[in-house]
Amino acid sequence: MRGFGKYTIWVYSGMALVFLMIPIVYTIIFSFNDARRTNIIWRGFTLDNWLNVCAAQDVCRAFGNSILIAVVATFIATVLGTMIAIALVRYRFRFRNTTTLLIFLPLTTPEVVLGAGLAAQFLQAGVPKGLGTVIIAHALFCISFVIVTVRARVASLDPALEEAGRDLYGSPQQVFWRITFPLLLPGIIAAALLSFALSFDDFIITNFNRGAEVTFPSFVYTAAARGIPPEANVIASAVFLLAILFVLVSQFTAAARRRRLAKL
Amino acid sequence: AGGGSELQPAEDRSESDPTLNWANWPFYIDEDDNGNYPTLEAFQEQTGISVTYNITVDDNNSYYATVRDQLALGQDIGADTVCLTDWMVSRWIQLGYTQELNYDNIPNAANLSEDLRNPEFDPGRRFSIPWQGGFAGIAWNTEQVGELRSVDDLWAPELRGRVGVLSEMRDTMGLILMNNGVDISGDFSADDFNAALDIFREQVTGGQIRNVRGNAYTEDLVNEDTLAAIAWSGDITLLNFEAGYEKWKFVIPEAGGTLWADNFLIPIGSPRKTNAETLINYYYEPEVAAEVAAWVNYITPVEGAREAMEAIDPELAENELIFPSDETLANTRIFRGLTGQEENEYQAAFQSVLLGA
Amino acid sequence: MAFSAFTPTEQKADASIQKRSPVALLLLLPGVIFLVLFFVTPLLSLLLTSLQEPVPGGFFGEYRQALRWENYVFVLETYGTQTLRSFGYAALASLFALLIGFPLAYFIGITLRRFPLLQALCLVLVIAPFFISFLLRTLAWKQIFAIEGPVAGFFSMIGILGPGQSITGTAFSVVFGLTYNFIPFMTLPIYATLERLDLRLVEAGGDLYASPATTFRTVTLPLAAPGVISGTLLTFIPASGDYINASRDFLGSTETAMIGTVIEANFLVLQNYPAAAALSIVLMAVILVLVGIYVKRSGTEDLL
Amino acid sequence: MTNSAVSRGDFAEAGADLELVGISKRFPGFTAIDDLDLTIPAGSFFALLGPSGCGKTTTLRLIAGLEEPTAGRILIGGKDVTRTKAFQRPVNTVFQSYALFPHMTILENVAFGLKRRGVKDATRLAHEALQLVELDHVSARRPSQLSGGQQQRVALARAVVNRPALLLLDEPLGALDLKLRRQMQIELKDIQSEVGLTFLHVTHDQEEAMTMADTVAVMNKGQIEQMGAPQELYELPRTAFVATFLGQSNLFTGQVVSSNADSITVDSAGARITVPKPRAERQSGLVTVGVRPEKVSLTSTKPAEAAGVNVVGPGRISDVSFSGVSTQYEVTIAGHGPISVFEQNTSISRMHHDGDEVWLTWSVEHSFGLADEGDVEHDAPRFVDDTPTTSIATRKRAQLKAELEEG
Amino acid sequence: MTNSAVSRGDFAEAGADLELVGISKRFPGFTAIDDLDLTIPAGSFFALLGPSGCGKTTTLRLIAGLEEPTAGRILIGGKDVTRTKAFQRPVNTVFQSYALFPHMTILENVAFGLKRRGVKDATRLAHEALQLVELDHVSARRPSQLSGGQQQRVALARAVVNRPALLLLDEPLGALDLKLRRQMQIELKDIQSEVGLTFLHVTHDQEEAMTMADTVAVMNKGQIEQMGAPQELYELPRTAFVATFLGQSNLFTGQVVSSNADSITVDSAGARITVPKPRAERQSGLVTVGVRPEKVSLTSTKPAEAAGVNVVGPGRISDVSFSGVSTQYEVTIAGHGPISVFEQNTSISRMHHDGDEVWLTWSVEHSFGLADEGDVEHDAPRFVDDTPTTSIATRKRAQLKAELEEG
Ligand SMILES: Nc1ncnc2c1ncn2[C@@H]1O[C@H](COP(=O)(O)OP(=O)(O)OP(=O)(O)O)[C@@H](O)[C@H]1O
Ligand SMILES: Nc1ncnc2c1ncn2[C@@H]1O[C@H](COP(=O)(O)OP(=O)(O)OP(=O)(O)O)[C@@H](O)[C@H]1O
Ligand SMILES: NCCCCNCCCN
Ligand SMILES: [Mg+2]
Ligand SMILES: [Mg+2]
Repeated sequence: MRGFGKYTIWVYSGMALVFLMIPIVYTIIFSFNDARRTNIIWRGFTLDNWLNVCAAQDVCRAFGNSILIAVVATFIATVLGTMIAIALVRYRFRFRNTTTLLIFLPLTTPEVVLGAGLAAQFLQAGVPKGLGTVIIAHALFCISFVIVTVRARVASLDPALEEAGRDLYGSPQQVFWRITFPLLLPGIIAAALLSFALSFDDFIITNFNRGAEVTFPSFVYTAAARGIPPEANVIASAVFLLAILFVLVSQFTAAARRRRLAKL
Repeated sequence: AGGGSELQPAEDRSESDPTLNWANWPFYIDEDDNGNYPTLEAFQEQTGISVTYNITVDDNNSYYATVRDQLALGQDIGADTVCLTDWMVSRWIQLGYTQELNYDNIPNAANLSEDLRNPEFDPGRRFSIPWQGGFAGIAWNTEQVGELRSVDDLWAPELRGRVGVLSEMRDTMGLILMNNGVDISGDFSADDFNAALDIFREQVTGGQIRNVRGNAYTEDLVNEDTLAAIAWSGDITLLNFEAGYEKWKFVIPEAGGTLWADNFLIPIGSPRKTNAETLINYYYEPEVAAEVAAWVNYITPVEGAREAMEAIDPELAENELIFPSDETLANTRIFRGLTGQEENEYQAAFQSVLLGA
Repeated sequence: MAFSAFTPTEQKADASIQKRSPVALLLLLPGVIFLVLFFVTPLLSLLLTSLQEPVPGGFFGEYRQALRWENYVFVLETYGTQTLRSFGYAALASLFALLIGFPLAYFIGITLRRFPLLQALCLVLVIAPFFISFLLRTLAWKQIFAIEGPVAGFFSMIGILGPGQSITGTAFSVVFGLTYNFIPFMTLPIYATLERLDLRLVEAGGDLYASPATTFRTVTLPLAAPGVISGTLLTFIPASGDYINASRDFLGSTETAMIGTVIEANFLVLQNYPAAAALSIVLMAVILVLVGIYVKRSGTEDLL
Repeated sequence: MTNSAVSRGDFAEAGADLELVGISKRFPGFTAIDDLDLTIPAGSFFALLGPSGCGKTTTLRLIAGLEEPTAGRILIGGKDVTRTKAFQRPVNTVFQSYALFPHMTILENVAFGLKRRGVKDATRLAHEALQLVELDHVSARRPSQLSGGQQQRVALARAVVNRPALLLLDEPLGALDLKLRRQMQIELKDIQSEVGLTFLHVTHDQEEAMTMADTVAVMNKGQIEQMGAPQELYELPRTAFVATFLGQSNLFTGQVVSSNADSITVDSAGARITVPKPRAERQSGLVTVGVRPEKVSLTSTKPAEAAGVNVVGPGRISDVSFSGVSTQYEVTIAGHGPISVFEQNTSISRMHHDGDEVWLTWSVEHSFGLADEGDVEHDAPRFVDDTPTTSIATRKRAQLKAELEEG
Repeated sequence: MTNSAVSRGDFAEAGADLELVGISKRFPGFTAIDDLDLTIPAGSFFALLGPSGCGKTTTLRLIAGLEEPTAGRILIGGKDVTRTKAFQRPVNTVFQSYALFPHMTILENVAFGLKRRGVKDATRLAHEALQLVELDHVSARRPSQLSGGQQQRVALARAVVNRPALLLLDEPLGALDLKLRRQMQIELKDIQSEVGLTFLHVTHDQEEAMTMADTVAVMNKGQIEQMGAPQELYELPRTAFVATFLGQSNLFTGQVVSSNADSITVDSAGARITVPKPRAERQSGLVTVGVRPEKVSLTSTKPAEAAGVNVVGPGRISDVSFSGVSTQYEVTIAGHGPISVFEQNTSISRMHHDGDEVWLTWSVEHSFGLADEGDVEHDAPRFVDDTPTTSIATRKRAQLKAELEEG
C-alpha cells in the first residue's frame, strides 16, 4: 500500500477513530454542562460537576460498587481461568473436548440468556441477589475470556524454557514461579484488563442479578429516565482520561527505559 | 412465588440504624436549584434519620422486575419505602410483600383524605398510604403544536412520529378506552379492551406513535423527539419550570383522564420500618405536604394541605392539578381492579404491541 | 495484548503436552466446578423453566413444572419476526463493524508498526469506549440523533428524513448502535492477528508478481482470517442477544424489538418465565448452529 | 533437593563417565532411539554426528533427563540416574534453540543455575563466564536485544558457568559465521581441557567434530553406525553411510577376484582395486571398496603399473572447481559414477583442466573395504526425508489431536 | 499489471544484466549501504560474501524492490527500475527466512507466482519444480508440516519455477546438511547454466561461493571490499579483511628492507619475506604481507636458503588438528602470532607432531602484499558485534510487544 493507498488508510482509519470518539467527546463535553436537573440540553459551562462529583447521591456509590465488582470478579476469573488455561494446554485428560465446549459455551451465550438463567438459578437456590451474585455472574462471563487469552499465551510459551530451567537445577516450583509464571504474566495481565473492562461496562447480566445494588451502568440506566446527572459524565470521562494517561505514561517510561538500556 | 403467607417481615432495627432508603419516581419531590430536597433536609434535621432518596422508579413493571426476586425471598430490596401505583401496590399486598403499618407511629395519618381511606385493594390502609395522586392526560409542545383536546387529536397526521405514550398500560389504554366511551372504572369487557388495543396497535405500527416509555417520556419531550404525549399531570409543570417558560401544556382530554395515586409501602425485607413510618408521618403534616405539592403539582392526599398552601402561595391553592375541583374529578376515572386472568391477558396484549409482535 | 486471545495458538506449544497428571485435575477442578455450578445448572434450570405451565387459576406469574413443549411453538409463532430481526440486525452490524474494524485493525497493526507510541494510543482509543459506559455512549448517540439534533437536521435538509421521520427508533439507529458498540470487539481480534502478521509474506507476494491488491486478497486476508472469524463471532453473538440498543429507552422503538427485548419483557414485565426461557434456548441453539457452520466452513475449528 | 546428585555450592572437580545401556526411545508411532549402548569416559570430548532427524537431540534430552527412556539405563559417574529428574542431574545443556529466559537479563540468565544451587558469589562467577564469551558488556540487556550469535554465546556461558560434570552441547555454534565459530571452538576446547569436564557435542559441522573431539560417533536412524578417534573413523570408514556422510568417498563395487595374505583385489567394471586385508571388512564375494578424494592423484600420462598402487583410468575431467585451499576435479570413467579428486592448491597454476584425459592413482594402503554394499547412493532417494527437530512438535500435535479425538 | 516489466505467461529467455549505480541505503540512524556500484553481467553467477550485518540482505532487498534506495539507481537489463514496484520487476528472491505462505499448500506456494502472471499450466510447472527439489510427494502439505530443510527447498522451487531473468538467493541452502547442500548446489548450478539466468547468491559458506560463482564479491560495512573470480580473489586478497575473512591467511607486518625489479623483501620480526612486485599492493614503508596456510610446507630440518623460496623459522608446532581432507598445524615462532599450515592427508601417517621443531617454506610467488596494515586482528574486538538480519525482525517485534504489554 503505497502512495494513494497509504494515504487512504490513514484517512479512513482516522475517520473511524473520530467516529469512535464522537459519543465519548459528547459525554466529556456534557460533563461540563451546567445542567440543573436534566443533562440533555446544553446550558452553559461549569466546573462544579467535576469539583463535586459525588453530589448526585448515587453516582459515587454506584461507581464504587462497579469498581469493587470488577476487581473481585476479575480476580476470580483470572485465577480460575489461568489455571484452566494451563491445564488445557499442558495436560491430557479425559473429557478434554467436553471441557473445551464448556468453556466456549459461555462465549456463545447471549447476555440475556446468561443473566436470566443465573437469576432464575439464584432465585431457586434462595441466594439473595446483591454484589455477591453480580460478582459471580461477572466472573462467569470473564472466565471464558481469560481462558482463551491466557491459553494463547501458554501455548506460545516455548517449552524449552521450562526445560532449560529444570536443566539448570530449578525444582518444579522454582521453575513455575521463576520462569513459567513471569512469562505468562503479560497474558494474564491482558486477560485481567479485559475482564475488568468487560465487567465494569456490563449492564445486561448485571441488571438481572444485582438485586437492589446499583452499579455504574445500572445507575446510568435508571437515571436515563430523567436525564443522566452530569456527575455520571464526569466519572465516565475521568475513567477514560485516566486510561489514556496511563498508556501515555507507561509508553514514555518504556521508551525511556529502552533508551537507558540502549546506552548500556 | 405464590401466596407468600410464609414471608416474615424483617426485624426492625430502626432504633439502632437511623437511616432510610426511599425509592421514588422522578419529578416527585421538591427540589432546589442545587439538587437538594428541602423538605427532606428538614426531616433529617428534625429526626436525625438520614435519608437516601433514590430516583429508581421509571415504570411500575420495570421497578417491580428488579426487586421481585428479593421480595419473594423476603430480603431487603434496598428500599425501606417505595411509592408505587395502586394496582401494583395491590399485587404486593396480595403476595405478602409488604409490612403492616403501625399507625401509632403515624399519628398524622389522621390527615389522610377521607375518600382514600378504604381502597378496594387495601381496606383500612393496613399496608399502604398515598404519597401523591395525579391524572394522566395529554400534553404538547405549545411552540410547535396547536391546542389538543382529545386523544384523537394525538392521531393527527401532522403529529405523525412525534407522539409519545406511556408504558403504563392503565394510563395509555385508559385514555384510549375513555376516548372510545368506555368507563374504565366500570365493568368493561375484554372486547372493549381489544377494540382500544387495536387503535393503539394501529397507531404504533402506523408510525403515529413514536415511542412508548415510562416516566422517561419527559426526556423525549425535552429533546423534542416527541411534540405531544400522554403525560402525567405534575411532570409538565416541572418541565416548564426547568425550561423557564410555559413551553408545554397539559390537559385532561374531553373524554376523560385517568386518576391514580402512588402509595408508600414498606417492603417485607426492610429492617427500618419505624423510620419509614416516621417519614410518612412527617409528609402527612399539612405544611410539608403543601410544600411538596407546591413543587410537584400532584394531588396531595393530605387534608389541610390546601389551607397550608394558602399561606405559601394562594394561587397554587387554586391549582386544579393539586386541588382538583369536583368538576375536574368528574372528568376522570380510576382504572378498575383487574383479576389475575385479566391482568395476564391485558398486560400480554399491551406488551405484544410494544414488542411489535 | 489482550486479544491475542483469538488467534490460533502457535503449534510448537503442544510439544509440551504432558501425560495425564493429578495436577491437571487440581488446576481444572475449581474453574470447572464454578462453571458447572453457575453456568451448567442455570442452563438446565432454564431448560426446565421453558417447559413450565401456568398454575390454573393461579396468580400473575405463577408457574409449575410440566413438559409443555408448546411453549416453543408459542414463542416461535409469536416472536418469529423479532427472532429473525435479531439475527438480521446482528448480521448487518457484524458486517458494518467488519468494514470499519478491518481497515482500522490493519492500520493499527501494520501501518503503525513503525510508530509504537501512536500505535498504543490508537489501540487505547479502540478499547477506551469500554470505560465510558456502554449505556452512556448509546445515550449520547440518542441525543446526537434527536430530532432537533444536528444529524437529523442535516438529514432532513438533504431530504433523507421526511417530516415525522426520525433517526432514532428505526432499524437504522439500532443497527448503527450495535455497529458502534461492537467495533472494539471486531477490531481487537483482527488487530491481534495482523499485529503478528509476518510482513515478509506480503513482500514475498510482491516478489512473486502479485499486485498490492492481489497480495491483499491472496495473502493478507487469508492470514487475518482467524481474527476476522473471532471478531465476527464476538460481534454477532452478543449483538443478536442485545437489548439495549434496540430498547425503546435507547435507540429503538416498538418497531425494532429484538429477541433480547422480548426475553426481557417476558421475563421482567410479563413474568412469563417459560416463554422467556424457551426463547433463550431457541436463541442459544440457533447461535450454536450458526457458529458451528461458520467455524466449520472457515476451517478454523482449532480457533475456539 | 535432598538425594540430589548435585551438591550445593560446589563445582565438578572433573568430568564424569557417561554410560547409556540399551537405551530405546519410542514416540507414539516412531522409534527415535533403538537399543543404544554408549560409554563416554570422564574428561573426554565426544562428538555426535548424523543426518537431521537421526536422534541426536533425543539422545541428549534423554541424558539431560528431559525425556524418559522407553527402555534402558543411564549412568552418570557410575550412578544410575535413569529415574532422577533433570534438575537433580549434574548435567547442563546448551540447547539447540538457546532457550534463554526472555524475562531475565543476560546476567540473570547466566546466574540462574548458580543461584538455584545456592552458590554464593553467583554474580561474580556469572560475570566471569560472560567475560569468557566476551559479552560482559551486554550483561544488563535482555536476550531479545542480542543478535543470534550473541545469544548463542550466552547459552554457552549459562551452561559452562555451572562447571557440570557433563556438558551437553546441541549444535552450540550453528549460528556463528565461520571465523567466529573457529574462535569459539578454541574457547570451548580450552574450558574442557582446563577442568577436564566431559563434553558431549552434537554438530553438523564435520570439520568441527573432527578437530575438537577425542571420539566421534556417527549416528544413523537411532543407532550408532561407527565410532572412534576422528582420524581412524575418517581413514577407515566401515559402512557406505559413514564413508559418504563423513567427508566424501569414491566407492567401487565389484567381485573379489584375487586375494593373498596381505590384500584382496576387486574388479569393479574393469578397474582393479587392491585393498590391504586389515582394511577390508569383507574379503570375498561382492564388496564395496573406496578411497578418499584427497588420496587420489591425477596423472596426464598412463602411470606404470606398480605394486602398492591402484591405477584407474583413463577417464576424462568433467568438472573442475576451486574451493580455496584445494581444487576439486570430477573425473568420469565409463562404467563408474563420477570420481572426485582433491588437489591441495600448493601452486597457483592448475595442473589439469576440464576435458583432460587423466589416470587416477592411489596408494593401496589408502583403500578401504566396506562392510556393506554401498548402494546407499543408488537406491535411497537422493534427498533424505529429513525431519529436523523443529518439525517434531507439529507432528506430535497432530498425533495427539488424533488420539484425543479417538479417545 | 500494465506497464509491468514482467510480461504475462512467458519466461525469461536469458538472464538480464544488473547494474547498481551509486546506491545508498540509510535507515534511521544507520547507513546500511554506502554508495555501492556493482555490475553483474547477464547470465553470470555472482556470489556475495560478507560478515553478518554487512548489508547483503539489504542489497538484495533493494534489487528486488522491497526497499527503496536513499540514493542511486538500479538497472535491470539496461532498464531503470529504481521506481518500479517489486511485483513489476522480473526478479525473484529466495528469502533468507523462506517466507512460505502458511495458508497455502506447497503446490499452491510454488504455483503462486505463475498464477499471478497468468501462466496456463501453472500446476504442471509447479509439480515439475517440486520434482526438481524432490519434494513432489509433499505437494499437498502445508509449510508447517515440513522440516526446515524441506521448507528451504520449497522456497527455492517457488522462485526458480518463475525462471526470472534475475534470481536473488539469500542463503538459500543454510538449513541443509553438508551432503544435501552439495547436491542442491549442483542442481542450482544446472538450472543457472541451462537457462543462462543471472544469479545473485548470498552465502556464509565460502566453499559454496567459490565453487559455484563466476564472480565473488566480499562485502564489508556496506561496501564491496574486493571482487573478482573466486581463484583470483583467494590467491591475491587485497586487504587484510579479505585475506582473513575469505579462507585463512598468515600475515606478517614489517618494513620493506629491500626491493628489486621483481620483488620486495619485508623484514617482519626477523623473518625475511619476499613478495613478487605484481602481487604487492604497497611497495615501500610498513607493509603487511601474507601467505595461505596450504601454500606453506613444513620441514624438520633447516632448508637451504634458495631464491624463490621464503623460509621462516625455526618454530615449534603448538597444535595439530586433523580435519579429514587435511591436517592443520599451528606453528609458534617468537615474534609472530601462531602460523597455520595445512597439509593434505595424502598419506595416513602424519609427518609432524606436536612440539616438533619445524621450518616453514613457501614459494615466493605465493606471497601477497596487502593494501592495508592488517591490524584488524589486533584492534577490533575478537568477536564482532554481529547482528544477523534474522534477529532484527525478532527484536523489532519483541520491542513492539513489550511496548504493548507495558501499555
Ligand atoms: N515427540 C516426538 N514424537 C514423534 N517423533 C519424534 C518426537 N521427537 C523426535 N521425534 C523423531 O525422532 C527423530 C529424532 O529426532 P531428534 O530431534 O533426535 O533429531 P536430531 O538428530 O537432533 O535432528 P536435527 O539434526 O534436525 O536436530 C526424528 O525423526 C523425529 O521426527
Ligand atoms: N530496518 C532497519 N533499521 C535499521 N537498521 C537496519 C534495518 N535493516 C537492516 N539494518 C541494519 O543494516 C545492516 C545490514 O543488514 P543486512 O540485513 O543487509 O545484513 P546481512 O548482510 O544480510 O546480514 P546477515 O548475514 O546476518 O543476513 C545491519 O547492520 C542491520 O542492523
Ligand atoms: N413524576 C411522577 C410520576 C408519577 C407517576 N406515577 C405513575 C402513575 C401510573 N398511573
Ligand atoms: Mg537436534
Ligand atoms: Mg541477510
